[in-house]
Amino acid sequence: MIRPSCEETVLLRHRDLKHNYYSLTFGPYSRAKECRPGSFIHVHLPHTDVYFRRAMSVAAIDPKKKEIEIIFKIFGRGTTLLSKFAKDAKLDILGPLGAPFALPTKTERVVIVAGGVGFPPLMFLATDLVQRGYDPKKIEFFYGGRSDGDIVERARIKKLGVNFHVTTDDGSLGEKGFVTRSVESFIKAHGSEKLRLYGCGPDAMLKATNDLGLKYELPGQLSLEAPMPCGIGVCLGCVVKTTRGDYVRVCVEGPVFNIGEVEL
Amino acid sequence: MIRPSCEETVLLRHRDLKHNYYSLTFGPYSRAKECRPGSFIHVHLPHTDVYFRRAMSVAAIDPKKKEIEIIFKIFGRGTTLLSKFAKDAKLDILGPLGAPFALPTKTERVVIVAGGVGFPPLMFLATDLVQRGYDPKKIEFFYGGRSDGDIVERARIKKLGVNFHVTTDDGSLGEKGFVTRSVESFIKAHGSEKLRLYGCGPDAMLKATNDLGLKYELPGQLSLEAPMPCGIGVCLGCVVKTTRGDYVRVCVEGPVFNIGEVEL
Amino acid sequence: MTPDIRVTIAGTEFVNPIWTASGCCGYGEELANVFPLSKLGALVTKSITQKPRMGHRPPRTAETASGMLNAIGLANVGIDAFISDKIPWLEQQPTKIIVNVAGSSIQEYVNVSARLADSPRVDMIELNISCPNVDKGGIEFGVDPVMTEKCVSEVRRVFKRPIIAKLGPNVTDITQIAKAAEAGGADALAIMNSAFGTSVNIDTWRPRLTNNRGGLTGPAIKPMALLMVDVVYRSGVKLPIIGIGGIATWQDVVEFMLFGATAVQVGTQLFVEPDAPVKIAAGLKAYMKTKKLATVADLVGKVQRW
Amino acid sequence: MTPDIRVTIAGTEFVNPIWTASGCCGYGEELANVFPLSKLGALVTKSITQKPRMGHRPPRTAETASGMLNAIGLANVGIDAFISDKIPWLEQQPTKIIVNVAGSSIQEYVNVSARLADSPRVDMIELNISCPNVDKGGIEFGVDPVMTEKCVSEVRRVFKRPIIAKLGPNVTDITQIAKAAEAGGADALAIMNSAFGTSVNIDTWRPRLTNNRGGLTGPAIKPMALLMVDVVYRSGVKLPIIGIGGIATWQDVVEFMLFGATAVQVGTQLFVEPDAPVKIAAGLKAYMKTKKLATVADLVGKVQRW
Ligand SMILES: Cc1cc2nc3c(=O)[nH]c(=O)nc-3n(C[C@H](O)[C@H](O)[C@H](O)COP(=O)(O)OP(=O)(O)OC[C@H]3O[C@@H](n4cnc5c(N)ncnc54)[C@H](O)[C@@H]3O)c2cc1C
Ligand SMILES: Cc1cc2nc3c(=O)[nH]c(=O)nc-3n(C[C@H](O)[C@H](O)[C@H](O)COP(=O)(O)OP(=O)(O)OC[C@H]3O[C@@H](n4cnc5c(N)ncnc54)[C@H](O)[C@@H]3O)c2cc1C
Ligand SMILES: Cc1cc2nc3c(=O)[nH]c(=O)nc-3n(C[C@H](O)[C@H](O)[C@H](O)COP(=O)(O)O)c2cc1C
Ligand SMILES: Cc1cc2nc3c(=O)[nH]c(=O)nc-3n(C[C@H](O)[C@H](O)[C@H](O)COP(=O)(O)O)c2cc1C
Ligand code: FES
Ligand code: FES
Repeated sequence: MIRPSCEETVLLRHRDLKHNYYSLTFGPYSRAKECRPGSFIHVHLPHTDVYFRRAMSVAAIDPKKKEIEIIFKIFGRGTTLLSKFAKDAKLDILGPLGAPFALPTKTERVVIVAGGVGFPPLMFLATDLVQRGYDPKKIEFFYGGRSDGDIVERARIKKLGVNFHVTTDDGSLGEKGFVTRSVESFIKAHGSEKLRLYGCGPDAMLKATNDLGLKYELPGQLSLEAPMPCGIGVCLGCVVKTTRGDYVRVCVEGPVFNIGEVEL
Repeated sequence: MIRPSCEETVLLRHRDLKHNYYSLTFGPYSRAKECRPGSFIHVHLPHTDVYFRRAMSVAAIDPKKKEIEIIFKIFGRGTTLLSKFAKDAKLDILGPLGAPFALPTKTERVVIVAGGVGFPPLMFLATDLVQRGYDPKKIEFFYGGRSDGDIVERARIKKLGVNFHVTTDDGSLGEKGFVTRSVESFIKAHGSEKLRLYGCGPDAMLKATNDLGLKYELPGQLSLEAPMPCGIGVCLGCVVKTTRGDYVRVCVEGPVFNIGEVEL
Repeated sequence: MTPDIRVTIAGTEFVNPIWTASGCCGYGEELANVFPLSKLGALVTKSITQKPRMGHRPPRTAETASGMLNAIGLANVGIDAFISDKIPWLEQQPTKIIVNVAGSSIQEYVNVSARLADSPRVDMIELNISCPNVDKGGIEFGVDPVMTEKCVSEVRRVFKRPIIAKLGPNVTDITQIAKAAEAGGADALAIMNSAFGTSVNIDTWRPRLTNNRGGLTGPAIKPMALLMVDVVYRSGVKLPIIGIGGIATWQDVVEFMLFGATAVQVGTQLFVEPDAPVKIAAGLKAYMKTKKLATVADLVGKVQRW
Repeated sequence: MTPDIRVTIAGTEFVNPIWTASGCCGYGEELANVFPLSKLGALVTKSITQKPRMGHRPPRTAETASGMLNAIGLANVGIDAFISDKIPWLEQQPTKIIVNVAGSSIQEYVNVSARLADSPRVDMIELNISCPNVDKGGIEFGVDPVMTEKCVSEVRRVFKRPIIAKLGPNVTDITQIAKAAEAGGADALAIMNSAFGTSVNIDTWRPRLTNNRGGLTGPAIKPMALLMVDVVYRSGVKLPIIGIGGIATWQDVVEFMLFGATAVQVGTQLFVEPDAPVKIAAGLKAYMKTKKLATVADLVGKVQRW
């Protein structure tokens, strides 16, 4: 069982990825190496008029330097204020939180479906798999966004040596169209055997990915978002309905759920 | 009649004066040259969890560069957060506010009594008088604080050429004792004729200064503080009782009041 | 096409639904130095009582999380000085003038209102039957349906132009009070006045207000005010509602209107942002353009309940 | 000499006056992973009802200025599963255990409480007669003195250890309810439950909660909660008061105690700062040292009214 804790860390690097995307790296963070792909942290915004913490998937860790990175897009007030913290700011982080992704077996081919701001935990997953010795050529990294500005950190993905497929809704980068259409083409071309899906992104994309999984009977997991007052399971505010009909907490039972497990 | 306005200005200089004192200079501020000694501004703390503006006396202006300076000591949350804004931060300023000091006649000798954080408007007053051609040798600048850390910007006062008298409660700088004791010694030595008192500082010091004024029948003025929700006269929150028995607004009828005018 | 943000309440047309709240804009003079009052739907004066009132001893206000406590104590110049000193200036102003009336007896409400009836530029009066700051004061009316109806109907007899009844949140069931005000002949409801609260200085152990308690206002109370508006709007009461409580942005105004407010009043936010009404009106217009709404009335009560 | 922050309520001694509030700490397991529960005066569980309840459809929460709205809908495992799955773990915990009980009929309160009477490690029960989220639920009790007294006295018959009655702010006069709870045989009062509020998404025009309204909690409501405690403390009601509402810091706790609370509960702040109770207890001790107070009881009710 994970024992989350609050810890003050320092904002070491603040990178403007343009088009309202930012990367922040914090450290030293004593729990860095306990963060797994799919884990998230709950970031406090000190002195601001935003009361709740904000949940952020871990995008990368450096276990030696005890650093963690998050990547986010400005959406509302919370992310706006988060983007304004400057280098050396001290922020309190609650973590590590959530149930991470289950790893594939070595014989499986991994199909990653990242939509827009759902990219960070999947970059972490791909990085982690490659570092664990998983053959990058058996990882298909599909990354879709509205337009080219929504496709960030391309060089980092390419460097992993994975098969990288970019789509944009407006065709400004990569293939034009929804990412899940490309994924389906791939499944059709490749055959559905020994494929494992991982997805994170906007609701519609999650639903389409879930549907693909069900249609082609693929195992896999999706990482969900929900408004999260506490992040540790005590408020029951973040629940999602399972296909069994009960509610489960996205922050504890999730954010990672199996395909077919929850209603989308 | 003054027409206050809200204006976004940039924090141009942020100086740590040590011992929890700070100097912030804002500009360009279109209303800078309308600020008089005793005027104050109402500073908004954007994005913070402090809801109200904070009133700050104008400590100096540069009418050509359209800059204004404030000097404050960290007291509570408002001033703590204000001290944290970094150079280039944008802050909204409401001003100019309040009724400024009345100027002395050329034949009067000016006795300035500054206590701790009451110093800023009086530095402005002394600077302004000297700039207007008032003989610096006819200005007695008494500046008292708890200890030497409370006596800031000494070089600036000295540079004005005024007669500068420092007192500290603990004797760590200048004469030991309350500033008003030194002032009384001066009055006794000099005689009370043609003296005009100006005071700003903590309540006890204001009261003692007021008492001196009454005792020696000196004309003069005091600048008061009060919790100030609006600063423009609409909330009636900042009132002080006059010796006539009614309430007046510190933000509009004040912050500068004549000696003997208000109950202290 | 520029969106039409005019609203009509009790036959009176307002240039926009953004008014200032009583006690937060004095008698208008100071605000007129900050922005032209023609930008305002209406100005609602500080509560006027029969006699002048000095108000409570300071401290009268205290800051709280996203809000404030106040116990000004209905400080005001009294109806005589109001009519002689304030009305002539107010009559010149290019906005609707609403005078807020308070009292500690029904007779006082009637007397003050009768005097205001003689000033035709007083477009409406707003009865403060819910002031939390006066011990032997308005508060008894505002929590008692019988007294509420009586107060409104007696004032009705002496003041023929529109009457707004201003209700407070500190009751078990606000719809009862709203219905009583309607039965008494009110033309509109202002919802809501301050909530109650207190705070103590932990160094001195003294309450932060000499009145020991005060009215809680500002963004902190907005969710409560929205609910009060929602509940009254759906209660069968037919009167137009003026929403008040914690409004700081145009987004807040949209929320109030969706829940059923025809107009709103901005209070505490004026202290932080004296020109808030101007910014809010502009934001509201821009929102209407985005949402392709021709008139602001298209928002009123349009919340889609689950 | 280290200050003594133990408190005694209804004959039960607590290591400190800092408890967690119902619905904000689950059944304790998650919090026990964050800090040792021995640091806590008491843990108050989520409301338990007779049958398991799934709770409302999400979204169930919305952020507001210095606070939040929630309509969880009393989601809980029900008394059977609570006794079989949760009690065994709770019995091992090094803190006092208070089980919060809710129901939609007096019989339900009685049934749930009777079951809890069999678990001696349930030190106290807290009757949630003021939940704002259940349509046909507790709320009727909490605003009606007669029902309040009846509910408490019927539970009294089946549960012999201390009973806390938890009151809400949404009434005209909370002292009536407090007196009714006292008459019914309550041993202590918890003041207060959430206020009411709502909010709407201005893009979708949907209320932010599927329940359309919810309970307003967090620092925003602290001034209201302090006043409720103050009013009841001075009303002649003899019962000890547990203060709740917007507590985030040790300073807040001092405020509540000065107004008459013997202990407090931390709710919403746990979401922001799960170890808040630990920090608060440390801050309280440091404050008592500065103020040279030997025992925390020296603070209770010591506000110096003007
Ligand atoms: C497990 C998890 C991981 C996340 N990882 C990332 C990430 O890596 N990068 C990123 O950009 N964003 C991430 N998010 C979303 C992020 O937490 C922000 O809350 C969300 O983008 C809303 O932005 P905001 O705070 O600026 O919006 P605001 O308008 O300030 O606030 C939105 C409010 O609604 C709630 N809310 C509404 N929608 C969501 C949502 N989808 N998720 C969370 N809260 C919501 C929030 O709790 C908050 O109270 C994640 C969310 C979760 C739950
Ligand atoms: C006309 C005027 C001029 C001022 N000029 C200066 C100046 O030049 N330098 C300086 O350091 N300070 C000045 N102050 C005081 C300053 O405005 C701060 O509010 C005060 O120091 C409280 O600090 P804080 O905001 O950190 O305290 P917080 O604890 O954050 O807040 C204190 C709260 O109490 C109120 N309050 C309590 N005491 C005072 C007080 N004495 N003055 C104002 N509000 C108070 C505030 O409105 C606020 O709501 C001035 C005040 C006034 C009214
Ligand atoms: C300082 C202050 C003084 C007030 N005085 C009055 C008053 O005299 N009469 C009245 O009806 N309401 C008065 N109110 C209540 C406001 O009109 C308004 O109903 C309340 O503040 C809620 O709105 P807000 O949150 O926008 O401030 C006062 C409020 C404040 C903050
Ligand atoms: C998410 C949430 C769930 C709650 N559930 C319950 C509950 O089940 N029973 C109850 O008596 N109070 C419940 N409450 C109310 C709290 O116990 C507390 O009275 C209220 O939140 C005020 O305190 P706070 O401002 O510290 O949160 C809940 C509050 C929140 C925020
Ligand atoms: S966020 Fe509180 S239970 Fe998940
Ligand atoms: S601060 Fe509002 S009247 Fe002076």
